[in-house]
Amino acid sequence: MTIPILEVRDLKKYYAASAPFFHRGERPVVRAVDGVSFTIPEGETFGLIGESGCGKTTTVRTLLGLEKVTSGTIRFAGEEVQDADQAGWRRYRSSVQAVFQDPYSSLSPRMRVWEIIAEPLITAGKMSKADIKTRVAELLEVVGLPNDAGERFPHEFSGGQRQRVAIARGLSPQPRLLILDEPVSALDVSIRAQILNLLQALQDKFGLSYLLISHDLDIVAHMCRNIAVMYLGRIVETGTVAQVRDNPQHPYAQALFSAVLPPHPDKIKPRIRLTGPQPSPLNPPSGCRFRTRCPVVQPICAEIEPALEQTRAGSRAACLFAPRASQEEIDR
Amino acid sequence: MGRYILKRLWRALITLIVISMLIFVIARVTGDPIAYLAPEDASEQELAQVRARLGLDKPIYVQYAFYVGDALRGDFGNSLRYNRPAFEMVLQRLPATIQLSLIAFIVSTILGIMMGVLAALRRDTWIDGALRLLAVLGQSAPSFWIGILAIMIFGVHLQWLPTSGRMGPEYLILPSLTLALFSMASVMRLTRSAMLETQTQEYVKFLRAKGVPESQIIFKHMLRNALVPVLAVLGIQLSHLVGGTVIIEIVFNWPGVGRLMVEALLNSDLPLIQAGVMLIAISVVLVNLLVDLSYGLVDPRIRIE
Amino acid sequence: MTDTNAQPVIRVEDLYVSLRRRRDGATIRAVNGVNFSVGRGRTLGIVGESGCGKSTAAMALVRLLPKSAEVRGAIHFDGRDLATESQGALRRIRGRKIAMIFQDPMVALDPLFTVGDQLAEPLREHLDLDGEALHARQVELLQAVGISSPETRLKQYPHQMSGGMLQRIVGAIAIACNPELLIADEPTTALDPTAQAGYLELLERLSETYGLALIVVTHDMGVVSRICHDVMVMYAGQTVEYGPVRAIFDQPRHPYTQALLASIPHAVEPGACLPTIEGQPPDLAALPPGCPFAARCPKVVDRCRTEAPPPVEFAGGQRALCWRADER
Amino acid sequence: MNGAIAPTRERASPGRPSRKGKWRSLPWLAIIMLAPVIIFGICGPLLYLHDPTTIDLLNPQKPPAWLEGGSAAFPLGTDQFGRDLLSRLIEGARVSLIIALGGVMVAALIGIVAGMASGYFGGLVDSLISQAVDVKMSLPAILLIILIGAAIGGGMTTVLASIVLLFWADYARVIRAETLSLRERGYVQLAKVANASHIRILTRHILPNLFGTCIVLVTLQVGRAILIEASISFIGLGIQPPATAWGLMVYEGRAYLATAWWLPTFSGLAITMTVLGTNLFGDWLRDALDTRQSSL
Repeated sequence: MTIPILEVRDLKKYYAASAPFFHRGERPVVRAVDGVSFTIPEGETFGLIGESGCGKTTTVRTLLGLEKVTSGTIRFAGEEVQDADQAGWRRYRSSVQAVFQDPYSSLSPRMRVWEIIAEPLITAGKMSKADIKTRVAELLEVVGLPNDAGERFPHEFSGGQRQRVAIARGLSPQPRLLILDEPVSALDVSIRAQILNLLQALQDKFGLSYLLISHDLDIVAHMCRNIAVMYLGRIVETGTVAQVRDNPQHPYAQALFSAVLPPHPDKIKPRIRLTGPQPSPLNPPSGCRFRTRCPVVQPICAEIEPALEQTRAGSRAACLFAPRASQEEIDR
Repeated sequence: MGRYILKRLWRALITLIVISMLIFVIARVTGDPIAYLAPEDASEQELAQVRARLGLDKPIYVQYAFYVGDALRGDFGNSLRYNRPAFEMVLQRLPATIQLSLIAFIVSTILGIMMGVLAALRRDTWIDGALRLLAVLGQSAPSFWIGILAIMIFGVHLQWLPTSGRMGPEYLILPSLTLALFSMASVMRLTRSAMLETQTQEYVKFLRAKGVPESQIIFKHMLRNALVPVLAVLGIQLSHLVGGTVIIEIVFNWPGVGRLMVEALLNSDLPLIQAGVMLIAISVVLVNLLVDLSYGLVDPRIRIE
Repeated sequence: MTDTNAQPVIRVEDLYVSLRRRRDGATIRAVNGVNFSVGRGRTLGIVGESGCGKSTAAMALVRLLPKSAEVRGAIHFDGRDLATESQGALRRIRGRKIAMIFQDPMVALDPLFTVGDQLAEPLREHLDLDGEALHARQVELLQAVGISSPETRLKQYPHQMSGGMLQRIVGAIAIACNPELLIADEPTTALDPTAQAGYLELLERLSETYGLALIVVTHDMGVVSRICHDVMVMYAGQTVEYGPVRAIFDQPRHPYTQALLASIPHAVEPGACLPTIEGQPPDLAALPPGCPFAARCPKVVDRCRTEAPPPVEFAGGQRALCWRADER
Repeated sequence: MNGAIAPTRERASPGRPSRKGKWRSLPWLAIIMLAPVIIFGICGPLLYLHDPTTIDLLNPQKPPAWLEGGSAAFPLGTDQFGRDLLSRLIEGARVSLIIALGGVMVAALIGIVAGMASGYFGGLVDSLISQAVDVKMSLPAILLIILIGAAIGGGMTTVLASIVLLFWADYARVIRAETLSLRERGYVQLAKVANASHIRILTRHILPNLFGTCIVLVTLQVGRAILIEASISFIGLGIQPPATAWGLMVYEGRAYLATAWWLPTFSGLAITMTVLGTNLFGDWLRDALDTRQSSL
């Protein structure tokens, strides 16, 4: 078996919330990410979906080392990185890069494009300036930007072009994994397709692996093989796109996919309505976290916290009432 | 709201502690207090006695504690020049200063807000231009100079208004208006930009879509929202004003704490300076606190936590 | 036309809007000759990419535009021409007969006033309601949009409410005076999928229940397919294609519409290459002669670059602005 | 289409507005007001008609040249000791400029470093600095000046110390807030992912983006510093005679209101014009650089 490029096990990230003024006892804790596990095989695209506040951004931040992990393991190409020393993180980060949503705030406005792209190389300090310039020229070519783009500033480019610059920068240290956090949400539909095509082509060309974070289910379905649905800091269902999108087992995943806008007026599906507001990660419900909004909730859901288990449909879902796969189905 | 109040109280307390420490340190830096507390021909032994009596032989933090204790009782010692309790002297002068700055505060706030609203509503017209020029002028001309010009014009030349002293209400007009000018300019500029800022808000667009009359949008919604940031700086404006009285009192011969302190400064009358600074600091901090608390009345996001 | 009713609620003819660009004072031709109509209980989607003039066209109906804006054409509504009405008269129509909602319900309400107060404003202003009658209507409205315990909700401030609740409050304000037309400008852009679906459903329900004519401005073809009956595709200020939603989704006639529909990832095999539209839209301050889409059009012929294409009509009320629209 | 690897080159958005309007949009009023101050400030001694400190008891309180009794030798008249007012104003320009610029620069340096450290690192550093800024904000400036005056007496040092102590907090406050928001920007996060050191992030990503704010603040503060200097000199804690400064000249002229109105008038006018010039210039800069700042 080949070693997966990224293996996340039981990742947790808690923040201390600001306590009331004369608060006694333990400080309240925001459970932004609360036990997330997934695996990305080398060369594949894995999609993480969920709505705002579900913890996907925090997951990204911990994976990039921008936040310290509370507990759990992050294994990159077989090596544990979460407790690595500074040198270890540096090495890891040269193999993992990111592209963020907003093409306006992700490029330093007062830096020339070539320096933005070259920054990971400059900080590594291993290349001469001439080599760096050559590499930048190569990268501009790869992402489809004109040669003279390097001498210009970000404000001279359109949104789609900026996202190309951001991708070129992500590629510059020759990473193996690229984390794409809503990479096309800020772009117009026609530009969106260009960027998605570019990402696909780069994956083929360099054998990259992607972790794609998005709330746009169409895009995730288009790009990914495997996906995971997050709700309130947890993964509630995971499996292949075909399994999870076409036959979701967890009630939240069902509701989420039923809310997807139809590609054609003839394909309008009945929507599963969620009641009530999303609970705060400061004080998540006992038992199943989704129970306060679940359309099929039972009393027992408040007591037992469901784990991700193999369902008959092939995906793994965290719901007590999702039809389980029998032992032989699992073995098969 | 409770938490907000506690935070503000905490800040007020810290401010007072810091200022008291500053005063204490400066009093020690400027020389051995013994020098002016003991007779000039005192012997070493007598000096030591005085030191012991005043606690000056104790560690510095004990001395500070004594000092705070005395200050809390209103004991700053006697004025070196007048040989009367400094605290009393300052207290006597305080009403004049408060009167002056309070009137200036009211005038500058009301006029400033009105002018700011007007300028914002008439944006890019000559009215806006004139008001903005007036504001930047108000922030550029030194108050003592404006005061002197006012004396020259209204006092010496036209002889309309008294220019010196504090006898009747007419004596207040020139000093309070001069004092108000700078603050009024700041309030006006802030109000103007806050009003313009609210204009771009989504809820204003929605109000227009609801067909709410423009006057109601402006005076009910935009003005109240614009007042939130204005209110936030009124406390700072007030300390500017109280500070400004020092200079205005000199120009107009106003018998307030400010003039007393400047005189004390020129006479190196340290107890008087200490008492004056402490009392002014306390009143400023208190009024600041009041202004901060009134914030909650306007903004429900603070009132209801 | 496509309307089932003989008399549309609103009918727009040859609408032109020009604006002054603040940056360089250039004149922007934001809307260039737009025609459409919406009937009772019908929903029109105005769709296009950023800067195509779709919002300007919608806002021009009630003339909520910057002062520099110039509006030409005819806007027939309620027996008058809104294009020539005074701002005062328009104000009495806004919120009364034509209601509007915008992008994000979270910021649509003034944070310093209670929900009840803001719901009362149009009722007081347009219907002269007061006291008991006002209160009864407020409660009735909140119930109509599905808010439980309306009495307590009325006394709360926007920051005390969840996003879903605010959506419904905004909906209640919009229907407060029983309007005939509701304009929703990018109503779901800032929202999550489930919130978006909920909001669209609410709009659909309100439109059906009260027989509203609904105009939805959006950049998302999915929104159009979800709730619209008719669609108007805009590009560079022009209506490039117009017609019933099904007809256009089944057989788009304009190359731009075709490209828009094709670039939705759903339309192709997962992982396959998505069709793209090359280039960028033209600068609205310097529109080229001929068809504005010519520079990006895969079907461009010489004529497109010099002569403006005429509208080509098809069966069922579909029409497209293209020289080659009737080619298959 | 296989526009993937070699996709179209989108047209770059049109650049900045044309250069044509640039000359017209310069703040000419401010430049006209500031030019003499800067020229006098730099080459003052070369332009004296008379030595500013030479007492000439033959020509006391001479009115300006255009009034009856004035003489062309003393264009703006003389003071009670017969010293030439214009020469003294020029000398005052030098003093004001040195103090204002020097004080503001030192304050800016301290404040920017403190603000960046406070906003970027947070934690204890931030708590301490924020608390100090808070205390400064809620105290009238004059109290600090009086305390400093009480501690070290009058003179140039008092003025400089006051300006630095009063102004550093303004920089710290504004820069801290900006740094806090810059810190969360995508490019700072990505710089961390690119293994950039704190020093690199602070100097290459944060500082360059604070530049506009700093420039605007410095400009506006120079005006305020001139005002503060004048006020301090006016209450007698600033520049001591026989040296001179504008504030001191107003103070001295005040005694001769009835007989020599030009003495306080022209020196005050000089202060007002200079401060007005810097304020207008600062406002223009703020708009031109589009930095968001409260107008305080």
